Amino acid sequence: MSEAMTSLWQPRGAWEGVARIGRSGADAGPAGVRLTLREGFGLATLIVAEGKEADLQTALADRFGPSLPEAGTAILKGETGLVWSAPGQWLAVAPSPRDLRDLPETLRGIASVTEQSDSRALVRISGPQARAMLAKGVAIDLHPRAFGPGRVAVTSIAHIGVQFWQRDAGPTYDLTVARSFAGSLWRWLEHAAAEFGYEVAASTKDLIAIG
Amino acid sequence: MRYSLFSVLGQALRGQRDWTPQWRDAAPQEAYDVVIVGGGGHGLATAYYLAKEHGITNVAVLEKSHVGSGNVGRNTTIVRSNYGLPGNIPFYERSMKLWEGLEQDINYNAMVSQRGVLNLYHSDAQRDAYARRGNAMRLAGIDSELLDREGVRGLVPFIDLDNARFPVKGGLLQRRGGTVRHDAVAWGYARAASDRGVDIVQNCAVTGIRRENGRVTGVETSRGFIRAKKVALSVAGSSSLLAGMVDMRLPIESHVLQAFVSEGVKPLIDGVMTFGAGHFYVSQSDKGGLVFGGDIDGYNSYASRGNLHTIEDVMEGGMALWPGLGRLRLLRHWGGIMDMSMDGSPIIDRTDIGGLYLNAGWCYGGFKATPAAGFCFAHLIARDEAHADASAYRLDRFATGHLIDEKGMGAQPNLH
Amino acid sequence: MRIRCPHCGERDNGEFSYLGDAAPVRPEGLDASAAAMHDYVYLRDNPAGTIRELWYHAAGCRSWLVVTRDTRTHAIESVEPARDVARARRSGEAA
Amino acid sequence: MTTLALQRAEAPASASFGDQPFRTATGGLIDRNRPRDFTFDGRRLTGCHGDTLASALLANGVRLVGRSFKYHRPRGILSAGSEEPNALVELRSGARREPNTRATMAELYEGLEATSQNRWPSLAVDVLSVNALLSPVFAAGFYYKTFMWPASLWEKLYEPMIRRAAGLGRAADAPDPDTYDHAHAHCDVLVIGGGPAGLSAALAAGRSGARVILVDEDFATGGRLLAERREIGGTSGAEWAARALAELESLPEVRILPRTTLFGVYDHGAYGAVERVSDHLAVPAAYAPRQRLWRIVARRAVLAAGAIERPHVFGGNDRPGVMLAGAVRTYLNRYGVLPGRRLAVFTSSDDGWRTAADILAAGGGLAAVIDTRTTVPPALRRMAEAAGARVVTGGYVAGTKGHLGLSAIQVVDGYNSTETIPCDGLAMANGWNPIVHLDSHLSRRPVWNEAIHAFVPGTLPSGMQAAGAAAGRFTLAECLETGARIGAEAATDCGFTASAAAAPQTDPETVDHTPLWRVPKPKGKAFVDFQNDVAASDVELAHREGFRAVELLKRYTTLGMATDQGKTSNLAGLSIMAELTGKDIPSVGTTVFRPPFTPVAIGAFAGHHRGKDFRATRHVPSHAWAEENGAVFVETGLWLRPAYFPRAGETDWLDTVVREVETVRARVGICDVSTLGKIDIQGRDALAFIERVCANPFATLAIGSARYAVLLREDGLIMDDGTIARMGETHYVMTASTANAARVMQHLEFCRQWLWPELDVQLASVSEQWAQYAVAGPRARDTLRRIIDPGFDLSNEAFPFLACTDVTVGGGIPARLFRISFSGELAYELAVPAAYGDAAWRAIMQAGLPYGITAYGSEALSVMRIEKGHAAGPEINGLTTARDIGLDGMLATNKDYIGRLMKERPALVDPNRPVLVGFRPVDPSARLRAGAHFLSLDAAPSLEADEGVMTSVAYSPILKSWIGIGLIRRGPERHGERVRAYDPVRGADTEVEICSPVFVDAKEEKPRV
Repeated sequence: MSEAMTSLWQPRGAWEGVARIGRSGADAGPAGVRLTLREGFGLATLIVAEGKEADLQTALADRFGPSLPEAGTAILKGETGLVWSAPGQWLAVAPSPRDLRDLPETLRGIASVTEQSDSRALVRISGPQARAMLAKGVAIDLHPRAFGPGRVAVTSIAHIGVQFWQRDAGPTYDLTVARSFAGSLWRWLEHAAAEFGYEVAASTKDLIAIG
Repeated sequence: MRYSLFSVLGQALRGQRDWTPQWRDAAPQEAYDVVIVGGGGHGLATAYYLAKEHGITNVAVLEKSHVGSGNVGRNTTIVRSNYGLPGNIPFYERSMKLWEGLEQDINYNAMVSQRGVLNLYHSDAQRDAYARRGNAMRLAGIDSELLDREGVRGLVPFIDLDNARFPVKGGLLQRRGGTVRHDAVAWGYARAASDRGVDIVQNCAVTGIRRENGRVTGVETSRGFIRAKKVALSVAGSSSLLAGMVDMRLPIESHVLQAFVSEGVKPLIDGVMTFGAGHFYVSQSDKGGLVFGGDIDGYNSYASRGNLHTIEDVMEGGMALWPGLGRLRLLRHWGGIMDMSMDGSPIIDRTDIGGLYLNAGWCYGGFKATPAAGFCFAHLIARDEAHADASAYRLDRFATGHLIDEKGMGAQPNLH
Repeated sequence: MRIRCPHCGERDNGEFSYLGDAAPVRPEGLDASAAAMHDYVYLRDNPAGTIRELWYHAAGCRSWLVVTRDTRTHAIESVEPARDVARARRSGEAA
Repeated sequence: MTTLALQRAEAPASASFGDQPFRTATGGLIDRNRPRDFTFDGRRLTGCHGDTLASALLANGVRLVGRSFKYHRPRGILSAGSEEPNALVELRSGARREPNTRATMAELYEGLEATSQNRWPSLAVDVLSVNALLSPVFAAGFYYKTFMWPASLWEKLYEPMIRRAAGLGRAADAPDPDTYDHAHAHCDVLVIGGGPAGLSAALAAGRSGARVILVDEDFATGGRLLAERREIGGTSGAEWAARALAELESLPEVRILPRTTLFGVYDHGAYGAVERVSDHLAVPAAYAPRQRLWRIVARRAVLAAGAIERPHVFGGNDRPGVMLAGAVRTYLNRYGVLPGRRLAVFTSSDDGWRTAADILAAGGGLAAVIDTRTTVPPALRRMAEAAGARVVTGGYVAGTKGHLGLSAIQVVDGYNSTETIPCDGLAMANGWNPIVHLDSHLSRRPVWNEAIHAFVPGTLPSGMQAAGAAAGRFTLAECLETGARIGAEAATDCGFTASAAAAPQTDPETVDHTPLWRVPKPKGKAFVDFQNDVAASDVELAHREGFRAVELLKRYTTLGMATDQGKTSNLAGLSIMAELTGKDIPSVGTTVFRPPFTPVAIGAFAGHHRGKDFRATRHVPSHAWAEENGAVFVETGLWLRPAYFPRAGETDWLDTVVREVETVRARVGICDVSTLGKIDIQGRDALAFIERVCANPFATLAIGSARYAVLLREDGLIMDDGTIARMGETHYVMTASTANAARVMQHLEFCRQWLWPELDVQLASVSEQWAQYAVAGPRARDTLRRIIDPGFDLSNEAFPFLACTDVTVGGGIPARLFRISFSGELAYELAVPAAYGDAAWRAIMQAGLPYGITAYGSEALSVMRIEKGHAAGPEINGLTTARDIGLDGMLATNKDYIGRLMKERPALVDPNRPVLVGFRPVDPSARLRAGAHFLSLDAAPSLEADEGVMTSVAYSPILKSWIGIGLIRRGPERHGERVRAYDPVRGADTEVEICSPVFVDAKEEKPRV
């Protein structure tokens, strides 16, 4: 293979051609919503085999902590963790797909592992109006009494399936959507955030900021 | 009194004093040749045609509430015969022909209004499916036209032809389709049947069906037992409940379908229009309200009301197709209970029980079918053989595989 | 309408898709009769009252659920994972 | 009643403020320092901030506001709230025109434009007011008896005439320029209504820490406290409301939504509300929505929506100037407006006397008080008489006089003698009806309360309780008490510690009333339903003709069917029917009120979902390249797929498609097939599972091989087809068609979870993870050799037809390679991680350059599959069996699978069923079209002669003619026979020859080389 061919093989971000970096919407005062575009993360679906839940828990303990997250919850350390998705099913999250490459082998016979790193677009939502903005789209209760850090929901926004989890009490949410829907979900995000004013940032900057 | 401009003018001078009840509010007699259960459009039409076509007048129509209190008064008033399958085509065209002469026949202005029914298509595949249907209609001698974009633009210039999520590419038009003032159909048939001697018994709920030796002998009602040689069930929405009284299970589920009406406004749209890429169809009543609907809510229900999810779905369809609707206001929404059958088509048939006849499974096609359903059901009851136009509506077709599935969705009622 | 998914919590009914009565049991195996299959596929009690029915949490955890609901009032009595109900039924059959 | 506290009248204010002749000099809750200019029918007028359009019109002496629906009678302002039936206007203009807008609800803003409706040429001179003269003819239901002859004139003459005359305002004739928002809210206690009961309830619940939402349809919170001169705890009612509001605003878990109408109650504690975010502005602020639809989920709700006053039914009760007494007080006290110079009061209630006192307090002239009751406390009589008013007890108003507005009333006294009393306004006080609408949205019926002569909430939807006037508790003290109590109970039910504070002291009041349902001998038409012009005589006619059940009455006369849903008319209609039938009111029935409570803009329901945002658009991984290269796209479900890729010089879509097909058949092409559903099936029982869901056998499928798969529905018809590839011992990948991907996944989950829960199977959709490209054509292998990382043997021997494997591309990027062919050529499908989809596409285009590669779209794909006779969507349409499309040979015979039994039903195996074959036009230049029906050459067109249908057609570049596939009776037996492809809707009738559906490479050699 020629050098020219190799240089062609660059990944294309799910938000590329969809989101525009910068400040938009109502411009009085600070932005109410901050949207940080995430790229390059790793995702894998883990589905436990019949009767192997305890084995799975043991196998994953070193990496993700001693217990599997219960329904509707996530266990996250920084950018790594397990996010509940369905009964017997979790999403393993990592900074890079490489971090999850060993899982199929590690979990052979215990769980089916399906690489999903490219299947979703992920946006981090924060800012003083993050909760109000999200409440425009999701029909579940986001009040701190009902949904706090570590909570996960698989639901839909604007007829589009999403999965999101709350990272901190800020609140900060990580919202994922199937890659082919990224453009339409973004249209909704812009619509919902416009009255609050919003700032779109690229992920690298944000990761550095978070340190 | 015969209805005419002259009688109305005459009564105008007399303070409208001489009008009498449009139908007799009969008390039930002990026995009838035929008892029809259900005083909706179909039941009343059946009684009328039994009397008119077959001379059978010792007939009672039993209605648990009042005349026309079911789906005949809750629908979106559309009539059309634009079906695609041979089992349906002759039947709905029979109905359309009966609509066309109905008012003169029963001397009642039901406002049969043939302002056209337009089904929009949004892709080549949908166009071909409509061509298939339109051609089938033409084979049966029914009017149908396949319009391109410009044809559609000429008819409904206000819709979003160009910037919509699913751009409109054309439409299938049946000019003879249209709307009918729904309540008036029930009242008109009630009056005409009553005039021919049929007893219309209101506030009479059927609570049981008596059988002896595999034959019906009559019905138990809230007003006592009524003997009958033949019992005809015409209670769409509740068919399973009545059938359950004789231990029959039907290929039917009851589902709620919502309908909507906007505030009255000056004329916006002349005929009926159906969105092909969402759940939305619309017409405008003579009073000015837009009458519209969409998909069923999708779950079994006997509660005549639906939920917000479906309401939003329908309004979204409306706005997607017709963005000028935004500021027009929804006035009312309500629900009706549909007999959703397993292939989306109705049943007009005898049952295994002698003298018990079934007219059921209309899904949301029941209103347009009213005259033909009455006509064909009366034929079946009177002669004990199916009318040719309704011969496909057999109860055993699910066992034999002679399905009439216009949408191709299979044995799942909420998908039809 | 709000349905309380045993896994996801209470959600709007728009997140779910409906199949129908959970009572009919599929006749399994090569010995099953066409008549039994006909009844399974086509005949329904369609009660005005309590029904156990199958819903799919399509926009959520993709679980099939058995919802016990009153068709006259829409009041929901219980929501169970269909898989649990099916397993219980299968073990009942085995016993 | 002697304790009526309203004699604490302020010094009579002299009328007139600025250029608003009917504005009192002082008083009211309007801001006199903020004048608001507006126009009505082009006339420039001025009101104040805090006015409604109605109060501003009245302040300017405008009484005539609209024309009625049927008789075009002049109409004014009846009420001061959302129940208004008469004062409907077109608000704004152009694309923002809003017909039928209630002037009583429209908040005045600078530059407001209002236009009267349903009149021509002008409001004062309306030609169709001739209808009023014909009213003896136009009785209820007259149209059911006429316009029948001749039948043909209905659509041509009668109906267009009726349609033009009917309707009310004109809808905007351009797309709505504003946006609408949606939001979800959740709370412990939802309080509906911001009057004394609602505020008390919200306070009691909110103080406990419960999450409370208070919705109020008014722009100013306080309900009737703003409209009455009342005292609570020594301060004015309005002041008390302001303090309550301030406290509520200070509570962190309380959300107050003014300008928000709770329009509907839905199952399980779900509520719909619409917030008029920007309707009080000429144009919404930048980025602000016009309205916001709230979907509220509440554990408990307090219904504190208040009550609606009942008009009297008497002759000419619709004349502009005749008003509800409560509305008169609202205009006097809240807006500082005198609804007339000399006002009369017609009362069956103590409220009438309160009104008289308020008129005097505001400096208005009191012409008369007519009480239908016989005894009136002397003090009140003295008060009225001292002001120069005529007082009649035991009498009634029989009729009214005036041209375009009230000039006098005709009063019948207790001795049946009639007198005419000049006045320019009349206040009607006939008792109140609790707002039971919301209770009935869940099919509950209200119950009759004889003590207050009104329906009150019956069994409420679970979790809802009524308080205050909505519960029939009309006194202010009761409103405060029940509100606080029920608010506290609701919070307690939600687990909070709440108690109702002691209700503050209010000034004394009485609410006695004895309603008069209609006057005995009206002079002129006595209206029951103002907006729909239903008079008492129409109710009589309905009774005469047998329309006695309440629903029949409603439908026959249209009573209660106007935009106000009969808020002021339903009970009057019922009561008259009760009188006529000799029954009591509850036996006649109750009308079921449907949602919404007041009409809601369709745009608000749709929210974001309009135009391009109606539904999501899914983009394929190669979308960016396709756009850059001028692809023409086609909608396939939610997907936007490239249909074809025109090049310079190609003028017709067919040129392009032919070029794409020819290139694939001769060289190589690439097509994005990522829209297919892709499902990873894993687990110990994966094979057993596949065997049960697929109709063809898979037991022999080796690792590294793929096979066509057909899925049936349980009813035996085809659900979908695709391929299953075995990637490992217990790992399979299934594809589903684009259209059915979601449905197949749901079906598989159904099988896994419900039918066979004992199987160890894991299903994961990988549709989005993999970008999948078909690389097809004789040079496909050469092209892919430059893509797959070195070391992989692509030779036919090493990787034969129907092989599959994991590979890497681009230097280690994991990929999947399948040797499957939809085109009939040597073909592969390469799946790469979606992020590399764009790169892979570009790399393949570059790798194929030496071979003359083309991108091809769904059109060329379709041409090639038709040339190969492959069934797709038009054939697998839910109506066909495997046998119908020629697949019966591949079905398994020795396993149980979904659909096995039902596909054998007699009609489905009838040899006469239409079966898939090919068709070629006898004239090679003739065009074929899908949707044509087949007829024998000698048959006359008829349904009976119909033999089948053409399902798919294409122009075949190889055969240089149009070809088609379709279903025709006994097709396979009839190769060589000619039939007509009859297509009258497109004016075509083409002779075609039946042939094999496989038009190219019948021996299937090309994909195997």
